[in-house]
Amino acid sequence: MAQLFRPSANSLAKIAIGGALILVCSTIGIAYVIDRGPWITDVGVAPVQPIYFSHKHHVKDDGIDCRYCHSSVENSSSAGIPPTETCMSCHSQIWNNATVTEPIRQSWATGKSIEWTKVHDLPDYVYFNHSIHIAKGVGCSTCHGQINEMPWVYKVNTLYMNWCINCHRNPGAYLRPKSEVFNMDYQMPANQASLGAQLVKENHVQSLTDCATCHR
Amino acid sequence: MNEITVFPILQEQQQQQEESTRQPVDIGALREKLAAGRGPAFWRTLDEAAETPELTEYVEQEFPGLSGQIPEGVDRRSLLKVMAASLAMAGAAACTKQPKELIVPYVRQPENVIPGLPLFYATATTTNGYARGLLVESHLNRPTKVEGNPDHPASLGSTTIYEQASTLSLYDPDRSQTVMKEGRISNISEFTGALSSEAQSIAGRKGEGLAILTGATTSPTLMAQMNAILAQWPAAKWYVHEPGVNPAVKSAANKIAGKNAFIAYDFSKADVVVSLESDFLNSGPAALVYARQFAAKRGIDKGQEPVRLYAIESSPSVSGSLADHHLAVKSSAIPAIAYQLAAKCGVSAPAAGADVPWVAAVAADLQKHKGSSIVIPGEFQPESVHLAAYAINAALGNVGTTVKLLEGVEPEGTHSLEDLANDLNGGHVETLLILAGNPVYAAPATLNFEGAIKKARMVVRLGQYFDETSRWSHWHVPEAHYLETWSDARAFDGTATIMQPLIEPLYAGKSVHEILTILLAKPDNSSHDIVKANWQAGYKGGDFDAMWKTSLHNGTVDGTAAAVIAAGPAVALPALGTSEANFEIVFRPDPTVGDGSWANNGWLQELPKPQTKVTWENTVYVSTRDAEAQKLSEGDVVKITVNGKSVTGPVFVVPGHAAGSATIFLGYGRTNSGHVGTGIGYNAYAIQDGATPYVAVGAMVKTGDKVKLANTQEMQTMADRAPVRAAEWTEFKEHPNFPTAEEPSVPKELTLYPNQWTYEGYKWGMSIDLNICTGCSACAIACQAENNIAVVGKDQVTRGRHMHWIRIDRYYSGNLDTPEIYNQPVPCMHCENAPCEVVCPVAATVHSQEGLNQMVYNRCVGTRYCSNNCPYKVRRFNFYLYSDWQTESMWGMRNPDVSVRSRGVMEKCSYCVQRIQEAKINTEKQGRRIRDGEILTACQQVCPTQAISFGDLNDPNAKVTKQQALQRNYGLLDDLNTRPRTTYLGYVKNSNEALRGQRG
Amino acid sequence: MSEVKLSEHPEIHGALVEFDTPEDLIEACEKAYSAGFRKMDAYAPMPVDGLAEAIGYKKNKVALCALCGGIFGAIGGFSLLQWITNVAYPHNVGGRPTNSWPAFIPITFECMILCTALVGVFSMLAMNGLPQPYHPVFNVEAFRRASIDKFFLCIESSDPKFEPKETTEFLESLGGRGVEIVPA
Amino acid sequence: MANQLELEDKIIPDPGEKANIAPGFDYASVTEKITGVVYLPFKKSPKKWLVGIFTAFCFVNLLMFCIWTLFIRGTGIWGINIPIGWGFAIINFVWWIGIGHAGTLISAVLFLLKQDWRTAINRFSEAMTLFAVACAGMYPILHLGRPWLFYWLLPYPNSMWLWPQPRSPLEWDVFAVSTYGTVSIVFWYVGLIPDLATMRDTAPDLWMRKIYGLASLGWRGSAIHWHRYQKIYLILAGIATPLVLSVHTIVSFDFAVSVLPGWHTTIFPPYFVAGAIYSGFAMVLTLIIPLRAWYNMRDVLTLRHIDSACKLMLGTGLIVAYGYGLEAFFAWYSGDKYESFMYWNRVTGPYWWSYVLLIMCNILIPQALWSKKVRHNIIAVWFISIVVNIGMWFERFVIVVTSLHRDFVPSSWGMYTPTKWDWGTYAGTIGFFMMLIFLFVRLLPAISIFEERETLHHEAKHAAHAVQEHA
Repeated sequence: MAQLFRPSANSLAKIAIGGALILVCSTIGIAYVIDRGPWITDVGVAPVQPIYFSHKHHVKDDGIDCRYCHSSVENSSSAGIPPTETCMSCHSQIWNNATVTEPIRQSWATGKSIEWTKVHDLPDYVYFNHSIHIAKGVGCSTCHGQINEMPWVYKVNTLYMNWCINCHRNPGAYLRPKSEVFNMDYQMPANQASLGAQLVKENHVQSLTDCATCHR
Repeated sequence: MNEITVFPILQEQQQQQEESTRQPVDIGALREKLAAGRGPAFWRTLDEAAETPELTEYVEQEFPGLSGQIPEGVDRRSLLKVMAASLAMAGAAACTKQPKELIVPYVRQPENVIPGLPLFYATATTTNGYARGLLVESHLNRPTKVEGNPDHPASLGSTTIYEQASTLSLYDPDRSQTVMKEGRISNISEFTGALSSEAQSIAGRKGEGLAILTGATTSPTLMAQMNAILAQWPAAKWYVHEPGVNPAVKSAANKIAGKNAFIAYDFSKADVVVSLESDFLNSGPAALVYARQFAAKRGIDKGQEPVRLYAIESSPSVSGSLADHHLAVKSSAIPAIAYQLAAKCGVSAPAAGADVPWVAAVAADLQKHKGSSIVIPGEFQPESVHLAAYAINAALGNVGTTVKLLEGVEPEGTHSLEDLANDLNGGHVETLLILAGNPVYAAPATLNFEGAIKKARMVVRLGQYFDETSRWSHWHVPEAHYLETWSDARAFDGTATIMQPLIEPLYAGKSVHEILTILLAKPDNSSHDIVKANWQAGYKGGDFDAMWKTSLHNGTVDGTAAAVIAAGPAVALPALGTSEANFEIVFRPDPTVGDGSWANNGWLQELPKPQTKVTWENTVYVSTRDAEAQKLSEGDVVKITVNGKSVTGPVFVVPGHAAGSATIFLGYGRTNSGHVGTGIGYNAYAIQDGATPYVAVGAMVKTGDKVKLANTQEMQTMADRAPVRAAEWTEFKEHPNFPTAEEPSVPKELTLYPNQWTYEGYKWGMSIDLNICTGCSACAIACQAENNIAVVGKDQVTRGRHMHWIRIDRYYSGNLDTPEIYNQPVPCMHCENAPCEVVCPVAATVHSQEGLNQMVYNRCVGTRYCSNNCPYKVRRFNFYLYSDWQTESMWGMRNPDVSVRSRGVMEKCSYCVQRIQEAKINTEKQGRRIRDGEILTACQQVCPTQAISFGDLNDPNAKVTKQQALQRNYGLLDDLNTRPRTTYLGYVKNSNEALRGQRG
Repeated sequence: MSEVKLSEHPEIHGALVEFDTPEDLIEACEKAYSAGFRKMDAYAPMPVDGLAEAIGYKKNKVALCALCGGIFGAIGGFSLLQWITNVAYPHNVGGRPTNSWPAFIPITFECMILCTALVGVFSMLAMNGLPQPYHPVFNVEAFRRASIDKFFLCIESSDPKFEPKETTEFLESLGGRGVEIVPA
Repeated sequence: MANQLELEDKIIPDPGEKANIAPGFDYASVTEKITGVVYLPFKKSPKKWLVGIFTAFCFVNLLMFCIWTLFIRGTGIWGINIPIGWGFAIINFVWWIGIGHAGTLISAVLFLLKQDWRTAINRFSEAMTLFAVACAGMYPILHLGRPWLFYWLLPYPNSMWLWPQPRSPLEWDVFAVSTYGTVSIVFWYVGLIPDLATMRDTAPDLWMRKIYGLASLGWRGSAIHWHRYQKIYLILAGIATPLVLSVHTIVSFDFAVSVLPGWHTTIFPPYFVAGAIYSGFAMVLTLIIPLRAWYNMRDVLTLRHIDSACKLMLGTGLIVAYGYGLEAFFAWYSGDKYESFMYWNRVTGPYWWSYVLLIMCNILIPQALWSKKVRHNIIAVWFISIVVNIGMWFERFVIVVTSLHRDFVPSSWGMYTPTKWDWGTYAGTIGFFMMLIFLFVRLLPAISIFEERETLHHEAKHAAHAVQEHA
């Protein structure tokens, strides 16, 4: 009988099978990479803020303590975003007619809040509490990175659940002495292992991986 | 001629009213009021509040399908639904990008307001004029939860269902939002002008024709203002109307004392209590105190004999459900019984009817307990019963020990609603100020108040809703909610509380003080000024500001308690008329929506009524005998007729209800009550007779129609099972372990699996004492308020989809006429071997290290397998999007510490895990363990009798540990080896041998 | 030793003969085999017992592959579950131990079945060199009925003993019909 | 090639209960007979087929509408509530899965048992299995509160570090049903390959030949291929048999693993499997009886097949009856108050009618099959097969609803009333199923051709032997 297919069909058939497999795998792979990449996680992406406010300048150059602005970080779930008042406490004196600080004066005059864009944003069903982490010796920079080096603040961690769990399973690996919590340039010592173990004991740090720790 | 002008307006009024209710509230304004609410901790709720497109999208990505569905019948959101579904599909694509969210900090951050830390303020609310002290939780100046004030003599830390539900009323979008002049939107200054000029003419008439109608009140400031007005205009008249209050109570007390007085009881000293149809544990200004004292006396675990309660009532009340002996008689027969009892206790009483043998035994028991017994008359019984009860107490020497006469704190010389109706009809009223209540709806039909009100030239109405009365008023002024304004009130024992606002009025509401001050020609005084000035004027001591501050802080004003007074000359008991009716109709305020003022409160509407578990409508309670006679079954519609007027309503056959009597309930059949309360149930006021308002001769006829009741519990008996385990006091003394005597609990080692889980840290557990649970349902509604539990509506309840995390099961046993009544609150049992967890395919419900049965909404995919496999059926499922994500004003109400659930997820009691976590964080920061009593679950905190205790089972001194160690402790269905963490204490009743068996 | 002569008749795939019944075919195959032919194939529209053996086919590895698949599936499935419950995220589920092995049996079993089937079938196809839409034998018009009602024997040119002429004669001697040279 | 189907008016007689196939068939004509159905020009399709597939298509649209509404509004549109958290969705899931068991059983178990009569119906019932499983597979996803998150039931690495919970029978279902689906497809396709080759070589026009050619993977009937083919076919049959048992066992675990009286019982696995086969054969009969009439195939789908299927139904039906009996016995013998109440409630409670229907349809009526007369009365058999299908649906209804609606705590007892959406979805899946069946008989050989050839071959052999012994 006459052939229905050319000899090449044989190789084509086999290539098609292989190709299909490769296609499926690569699609999954690419999707995964995108999902974990900055486009989705915003890691390393600094959003534009209403005011060109440089943490680098205020923290590193001027040496202002975190708690001067984020005043409730030690006793509340929320670190607190400074009210315009706080800005004005300095900027009524210095740079009090610079264009950069104009929005502050605007807000102060009109009583209208400055609307910042949220950088570190957890889903609504996640209940995070700053104060307890501070109390147990988790440094600011452990999660937020070296803010003091950031002109525009950006996320250095995904804040995904697996990232949280990673520390909650083994807090010792990330703890620092309470005195160092607000030290932005803190580097983990070589003996972190032993230090961590000791801090865990001293500060009664537990490994909390219950759902209800964060989800209520 | 007024009718003529009013009538055409009405059409517009209705339209206007509908529009104004349809218009969404001005969230801008709300935001202004809530300026504080812009703090960071608020991101969660407020940005929901700011429902930006980004948010909706964001919400979709985090809770796909969130805005997916709301209960059937609401069409205006269909677009949203479609959107939701498509977004939901989008949500399926695992990787989704978080949208931009804003942080809106303060401009000037108020003192002591710290984002993320709630503040508690002491204030009070009034029920029928009497104060109940509260502590109100405020998140960034939004009141979110009401608790009782432990230091307040009328609260002791507990509340009733109404205080709990009041937060929902505060944020109710149906509240009237603008001043209305003859149905058209007006403004407050225009009104002030109008009333001021009216004041001129009133002054000209020396107050002639000025009528002021208020509710029952104990507010010193209000009384001062009224007195000032009456002083400057002697001809003006003050009328008081409170549909839920029987004036006989007051008049009897006054007669006995010979002056303004209040009769208070002390149950902490009572061994025998006879209730003449009194619901003393659940209603009345001192109910919470009585409940606490009664429960303490009923405690049996220290070996003392518990108090014995005889309940004589026509239909089983909340208090009656704890009675050791229960006599079901017609309400109209109770005066006679009271007199018989009086006679048997040595009071000279006119002969009254045939002897009821039962009474003799009760009298004997009372005689045995002279000085340590109480005969308490019913709130809705005539004066004769109150006089008789006091006489009996006096004869038994209870006065001074268990019964006290206190100085009255209510105003004297006020007039009644009947007087007002007469004056109106007589044309004596030109200007009518209705400062409380809703008389057009809530007046006995015989007064025809709707007709009367039209006779006044100017009717000013202050009210939270544009309701039936507002429609007939020339001026309607939105009233400020008690959480929005300054005022003051006194408790039953005289203790005064200065009520402070938690939030600026959401809808520019005015307080009664601010209206009256216009008549006093000081229109600009704010409530704060008025109240403070009044206290300052009356203050004798030194530093007023210090006193003011401490009073606000404590929620009570020192040295305001009323003095105990001596009785006046003994009052002879009046002869009884031919009281007992052949067939009587008993009128009572509804167990949940009261006299109708709560009709628009979804929580109260959906709260199962204590006796029947029916929601969303009022039924007609009939006895089993009358039901048999007329072949009535649940849901059969009957026609109730009282002298010519009639209403129709569905019956509910109540075991233990008196034969020849039907109980109907006020508070329903509202025609202008907003989206929730309008047009459900029948209006009992429509057949109420002003002469005999609480019990009337009437008739009941079956119509043949049948309706399906939204009933959350269909099975009435325990079906040969023993969810509730009860014993006689005598048995209990021999077998303290009676609950587990028959079915000993399963040995712990009886398992295939080695138990690898030891709960070393905290080990949470709960114990519920069935012996003192009255079934008042405060726990259910407190839970709803604390945990953002959604209201699902009548249709969904009818389909068996109500959402309460803690339900109060009610079982009958014994005979039909006088059955035993048991209440059993059922929250999640947090079983250690939880059947629900094993069957969840996505680990959305798992155990915590502390033994909590955690339900993780955001992981749940909604297989409902857990609920099927839960032997206690305590799990609740969001079949639709029940949580209201659309109504702006509701966003402010939610508890920011609890996720608002989306469609398609399971939810259930969490032991108030948010409170546990908060306590743990605080104590961890202080480096110590949580102390017993430091965590109170919402249900535990509100419980008037303290029947619920919660705590750490690893703490040997914790109350819960001790209770679970008691021998009458048992676990529900623990023969399934689920090892529940919530256990019960068996029910022990202390019946009188002489009557044993007669109570059934 | 086959590869030695492969290139001898590149234009020819082999010689094909047609039979009416499977019995004739088997007989012919045995003859051809005893005549020393090795590189040949028999075609039938349905499985015929003994046919493959007749042309000298012995070891069938499909079963072995399937077995390996099954073992892999079972072990893989069970260890996945153990890893999930003990390592990845240990939960207290209803008081059951993290290693609730009895509960893991159903899934383990299903994984075993699934892998057995897939590995088995794919190995079968692979060994058969399928898919192979083009094959020289299709060049022969009569071969169309190989999938309907006729039975064929084809001695391939790669066989060392293959000589177009002799082989054709030999095939004719087998009593078959319509002997044809199959062009490659 | 005179196409048998052109003489459709002339009814071809049934060769009776002894014959697997009418006499006079040879390899070629049986091929022609079976492929003829597929090659029949569209215009010549039987009216009944056209009407049937159109009706089915309408129901598929109904299904789509119901699913759309479900996704927009939520599972609340169904009659489910607390306590009855599972309703039609799970009832239908189990029902379809049950039906889906006959195929694999016939092709696998009967193959292992060398039941030659299976050849005529195995291809068809395998197809039926696939379609039934497709219908069944829909429900577990649809019944989720948040169906778009169904993939959370699959073990895949995610940013939450969360995995499925493998103690849950629902998780077992995920694996069981997907495995069953996959293996059934593979089994079915492997069986199809040689016939696809046949169609490649016999199809009337070129594009058909090319399509079938691709599908047949270039099968050419080489002896060695056949050898490996038979081996894997045997293996597949070998593993499909325990698989088919395991699948319905696991489905029964959905109930048996729970604590509910009426669910928590050890009899479930065997009696579910028996029930599955029971309903499966019923469905096979329900479908092939009309088909063999429409396509005039009484000569290949003979009384023999129907007769044997009836006997199997009778047998499995009795096992099911035994199951019901044991449930009653347990209720009494266990002395457990919840168990005994559950059973009492089943029989006398508000859903007593469903239990009565169940007994009628599954136990009483099918007993008629004892009589040869009934077994040989095609109409009667067809009627009974439908009755059994209904009965088996009610079995699941009784198990799901009557056990849930009154369990342990009397206060939370409730009632279940299906809504129009429940019925719509159910009818929709039936339509979906029928449409697939109609397409199948039109596009693929509904009877395994090469196995029919084998049958002919064997019968020829037997005949030869007989002759020899005679001599």
